Amino acid sequence: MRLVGLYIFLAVTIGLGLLFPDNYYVSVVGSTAFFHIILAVALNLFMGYAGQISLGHAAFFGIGAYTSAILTTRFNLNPFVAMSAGAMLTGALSTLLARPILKLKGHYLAMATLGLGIIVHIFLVQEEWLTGGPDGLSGIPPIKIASLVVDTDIQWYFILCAVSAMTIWISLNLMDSRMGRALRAIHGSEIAAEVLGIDTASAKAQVFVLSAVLTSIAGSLFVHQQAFISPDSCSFAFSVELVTMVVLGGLGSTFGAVFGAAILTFLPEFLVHFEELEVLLYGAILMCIMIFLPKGVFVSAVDGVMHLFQRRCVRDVGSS
Amino acid sequence: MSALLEVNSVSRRFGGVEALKDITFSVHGGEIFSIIGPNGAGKTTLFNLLTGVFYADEGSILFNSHDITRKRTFEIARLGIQRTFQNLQIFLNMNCIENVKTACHTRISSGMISGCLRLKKVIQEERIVEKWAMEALDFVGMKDLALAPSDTLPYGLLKRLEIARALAAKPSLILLDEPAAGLNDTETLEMRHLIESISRSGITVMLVEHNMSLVMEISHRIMVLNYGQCLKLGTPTEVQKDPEVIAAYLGEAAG
Amino acid sequence: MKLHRIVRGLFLILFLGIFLAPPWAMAKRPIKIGSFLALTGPASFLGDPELKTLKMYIEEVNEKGGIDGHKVELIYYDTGGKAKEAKDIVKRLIKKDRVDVIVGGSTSGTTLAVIDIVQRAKVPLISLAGSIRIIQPVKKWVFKTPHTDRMAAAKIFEDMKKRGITKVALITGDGGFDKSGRAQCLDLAPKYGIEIVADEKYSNSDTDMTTQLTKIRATDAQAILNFGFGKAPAIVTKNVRQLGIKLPLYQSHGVASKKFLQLAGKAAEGVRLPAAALLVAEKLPDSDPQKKVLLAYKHKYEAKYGPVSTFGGHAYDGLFIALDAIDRANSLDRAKIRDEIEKTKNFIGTGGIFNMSPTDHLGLDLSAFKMLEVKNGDWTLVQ
Amino acid sequence: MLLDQLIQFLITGITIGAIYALVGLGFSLIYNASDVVNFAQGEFVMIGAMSAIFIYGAGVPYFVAILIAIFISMFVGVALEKLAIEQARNATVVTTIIITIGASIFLRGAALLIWGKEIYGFPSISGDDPIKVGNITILPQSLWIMACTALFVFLLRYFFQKTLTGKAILACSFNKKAAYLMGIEVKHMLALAYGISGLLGGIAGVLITPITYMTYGAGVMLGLKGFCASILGGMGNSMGAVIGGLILGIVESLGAGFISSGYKDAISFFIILLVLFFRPAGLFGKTGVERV
Repeated sequence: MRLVGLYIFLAVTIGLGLLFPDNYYVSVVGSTAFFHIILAVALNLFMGYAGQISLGHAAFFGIGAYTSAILTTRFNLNPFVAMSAGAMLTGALSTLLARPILKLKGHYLAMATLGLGIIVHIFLVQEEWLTGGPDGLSGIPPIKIASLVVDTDIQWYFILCAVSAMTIWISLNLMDSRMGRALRAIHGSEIAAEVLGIDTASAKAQVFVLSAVLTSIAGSLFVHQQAFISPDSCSFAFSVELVTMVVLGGLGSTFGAVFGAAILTFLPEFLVHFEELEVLLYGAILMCIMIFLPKGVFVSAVDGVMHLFQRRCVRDVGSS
Repeated sequence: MSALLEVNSVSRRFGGVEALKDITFSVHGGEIFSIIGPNGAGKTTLFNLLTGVFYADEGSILFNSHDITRKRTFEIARLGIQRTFQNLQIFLNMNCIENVKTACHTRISSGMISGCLRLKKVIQEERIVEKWAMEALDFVGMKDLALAPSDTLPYGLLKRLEIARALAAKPSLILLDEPAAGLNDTETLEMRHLIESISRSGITVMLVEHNMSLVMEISHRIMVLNYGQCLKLGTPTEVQKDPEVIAAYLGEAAG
Repeated sequence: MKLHRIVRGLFLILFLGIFLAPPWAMAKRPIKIGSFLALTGPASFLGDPELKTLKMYIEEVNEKGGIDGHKVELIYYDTGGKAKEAKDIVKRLIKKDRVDVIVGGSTSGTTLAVIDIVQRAKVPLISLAGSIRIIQPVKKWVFKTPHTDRMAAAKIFEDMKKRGITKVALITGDGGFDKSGRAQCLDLAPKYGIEIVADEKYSNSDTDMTTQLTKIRATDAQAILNFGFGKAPAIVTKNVRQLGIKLPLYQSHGVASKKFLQLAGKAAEGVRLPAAALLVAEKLPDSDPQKKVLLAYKHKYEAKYGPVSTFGGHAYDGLFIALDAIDRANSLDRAKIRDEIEKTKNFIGTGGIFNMSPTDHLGLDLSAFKMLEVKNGDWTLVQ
Repeated sequence: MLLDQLIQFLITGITIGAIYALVGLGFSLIYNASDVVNFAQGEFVMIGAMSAIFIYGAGVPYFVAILIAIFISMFVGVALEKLAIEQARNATVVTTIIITIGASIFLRGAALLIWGKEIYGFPSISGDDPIKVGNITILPQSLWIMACTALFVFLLRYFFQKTLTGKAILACSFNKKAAYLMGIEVKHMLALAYGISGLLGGIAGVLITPITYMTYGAGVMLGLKGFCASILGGMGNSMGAVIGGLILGIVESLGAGFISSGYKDAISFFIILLVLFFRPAGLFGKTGVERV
């Protein structure tokens, strides 16, 4: 019951992959959607569960991506070793920064994470000897699983599908566990969480690191799938896009993040037909969704279904 | 009777205002100890000092012979002090039972990684937490509302939910900040029974409350605060008879 | 209330869904030219004339009956100048739209990002971007039409050498074009006996560069070289005059459009830059083989859209190199088209006379570049 | 020589800083009135500038064009409040952030449709001939920018401290319900705050375009810098935003001048981070105490 959403997710995505392996919207856009799902679910751990905000997650994505890119092209390291190195580097950096940054709240936290993201981005642009500058790095080798070289779109589709499912599984697990509740408690009321014996500073730091490391792993995968990385894949705009996904789907809900990521991946694909109107429509749709469904598309839908039933139930007991 | 909580000459200032001035008292295990006083007398500030939300400028606080004067909030909670809030601090993003389960934080130990991977230990913990949480909800009479989202509950139920949450942490001392405020007569009566049954179950209760009849009827001892100073400390009868208290507080409130 | 909201939300989505249904309709087998251009974002001043040119000439070709009876169809998308978008778009062009040849990539970043894809999918790509890294080392399926940044640097240094300048202050932005140009300058300078005495940078969204130029003023530079595009070089040009710096100012081919003259105004007087002959078409001697082509393009474009830039010209070159190759190949087989593109000889374009070969996928030499100077608010040829 | 350089750097820094200050002031104003961080603030700047360019281009006299343009961006501000923010009154902070981000994308899209992708310039108020003092030069437009910023900071201060309407807006920021009960039309006050904020943006746009040119997408970076300025000074503190903007501009200029021009933005963000680590509510912000 707890994982029923995950099963539906797997059934739908695997079904699509098997039925339309060569369809552009499935194999190419679908793969991008999986990346966004991984990233949005990871960010939702930090934003939706713990109620914090990060406008700098693209930085962790970039660190993972560039570490993998550099280690595999320059030092011929195994992609999985490089990926772990990227994850460790991100882990170390986020651990170091977690305490001072997470002391900040609200807009100040947004500012600090935004600053962090931009500093990393500037570094990637300026240090051409290491990162290739604005044109980025290319020729990154594909990953190999056993003796299978993963380099077609549909192979990636299934791999990313598996990783997304894993991320969703992790997120759902965490929700119903000691630390997951602690995080959501911080979201609800930080002071009450402390009073219940939750070391909120440590819990926030832990989830920040967890979210950052998952983001970094997604970055590493991205670099192998794309065989290319440049700084605009990890820009401030991308950080904002990730936040938008999480909020659009429904803050705090794992499947909200999944829906938000899917919507924002497919929306531009359709808006492309409007040419010059694209930007305008994108902004308008974003605004409309948030105005009319402020809790997010997925959460509002679920709420709507549950609402009548719940209210009746409360009324009955409340008056007894 | 040994003292569970000892407060020695505690003072706290906010800017130029002395919110608490040289307060000394002790609370014995098992009693219901009430603090009364007009608005702004420093009652909630005292609770905040006891739970480490603020620190005392001077003086010391001992709980179960641990010095908690400079301990952080969550460390104090782990030693066994729980509280409720004057402005409810329910986790509105969770349903009732999740609110209560959260309070079992200190009674279990799994970390974030094991939670993510849902190791065997977590599954076992979840089973027992579920049981504890239901017990606590049952205790406040909200068993049937376990799965109700907390943001749909009426005020009175939220007050009880907050108490259930505090109880689920298995405290030895519980601080209730105006539990009857905003409740109607029936609800106040229910609250009174609830407080008494908490006390009966062996938990020491400290109570800040404006409802005088409730305070006078259930308290073992009462401390009267006025402008941050202790005006009187004694049994309800002693307090009621004290002329200074009557002048400063009861005169207008009980009249 | 809640339900009401959701119903409203659903209507919104339905409403959009109806309008968003992609136009599936398709005619019988036309030649499909795919393109991915920076139509929005900071590089949109490149993509904009490129798209206009492509549309205009494809229309003309179709009016004349197409190529061997095939109509030509243009399928294009906006990259916003972003590499990730470009990759997805090129995959879409290849997988979904099944184009025969791709003309595009306004910026080097977007082109470099898609090279792997076109190489693997075996689709000919004619890029409209500057970086030398696109064609060096040679990639089987990748060609380009604009002069390289290395050629621009060489042309500038050649001119400096003629004027006896040996100490140069470099100032560049943080875009791909700027960075790549800067690298070529630093690499080439010693070969021309030129010393780079300052290497200042700015961000392309900056509003003011006087700080960097103040630093440059304090060096013993004899000339300033600004490699960049967009509004930044115009700001640099203005700031140079504002600070009263009398040194010769060189710009790159990144500003080769009328727009630069408008923006920088009086400050642009005396600025030199290497550019394709298009900007000075009228001033070329009649004997110049390019003159006819240039004037034709210029008149056609200006009649419809206003002042030409060399950027649109690159698209013209790319489009006709591709169409000529298809014509010669007499087939829509991508491999044959590629072979014919590589065999392009004596193609007179707006950028110069192209002679491609298996080792040279650009086919232009330094002579294709003219050194221009701004005089009285217009381009003039430096002899 | 070094002193000349330093002064030149400072002039540049103060000019840029004054612009950041104007944008930051807009952030601060809206935050004060409605607790919303308006990420479309940069687009107000862009719209003001673009309108001025086109109205002037259509043959309308210079100052009239500027006035109309400022009025247009003010109108856009009010429209944003009425059509978007007011409709989503119960939205959480993050949701309103996304709404304003959506609004900024929408406005950019609209500008793209109306004005295209070109880069535009606009004539200065009083010519482009720099004023020279020894080795130091300054554009008349820079002086105009500084003067106008100072003027509007002063006017705003007066407005909030001395006029009833100004005080009413402030009252809304402290406690909406109480303000409403006192008979203040909260809705109108919010719209007014957005309007003033749009006006400030429009002024900033008109003032900087002669120096920096304008494109439909230029609002993003300006908005970001304005946000930095208001955070640095302490969100909601108007003077803080102004000082924050000036500090930001000067840090950028000195960073580019003395440390590294490539890393100048990184340097200013680093400074902001450093400030926040020691003062979690900005330089002049109050750390709120939560009542429980």
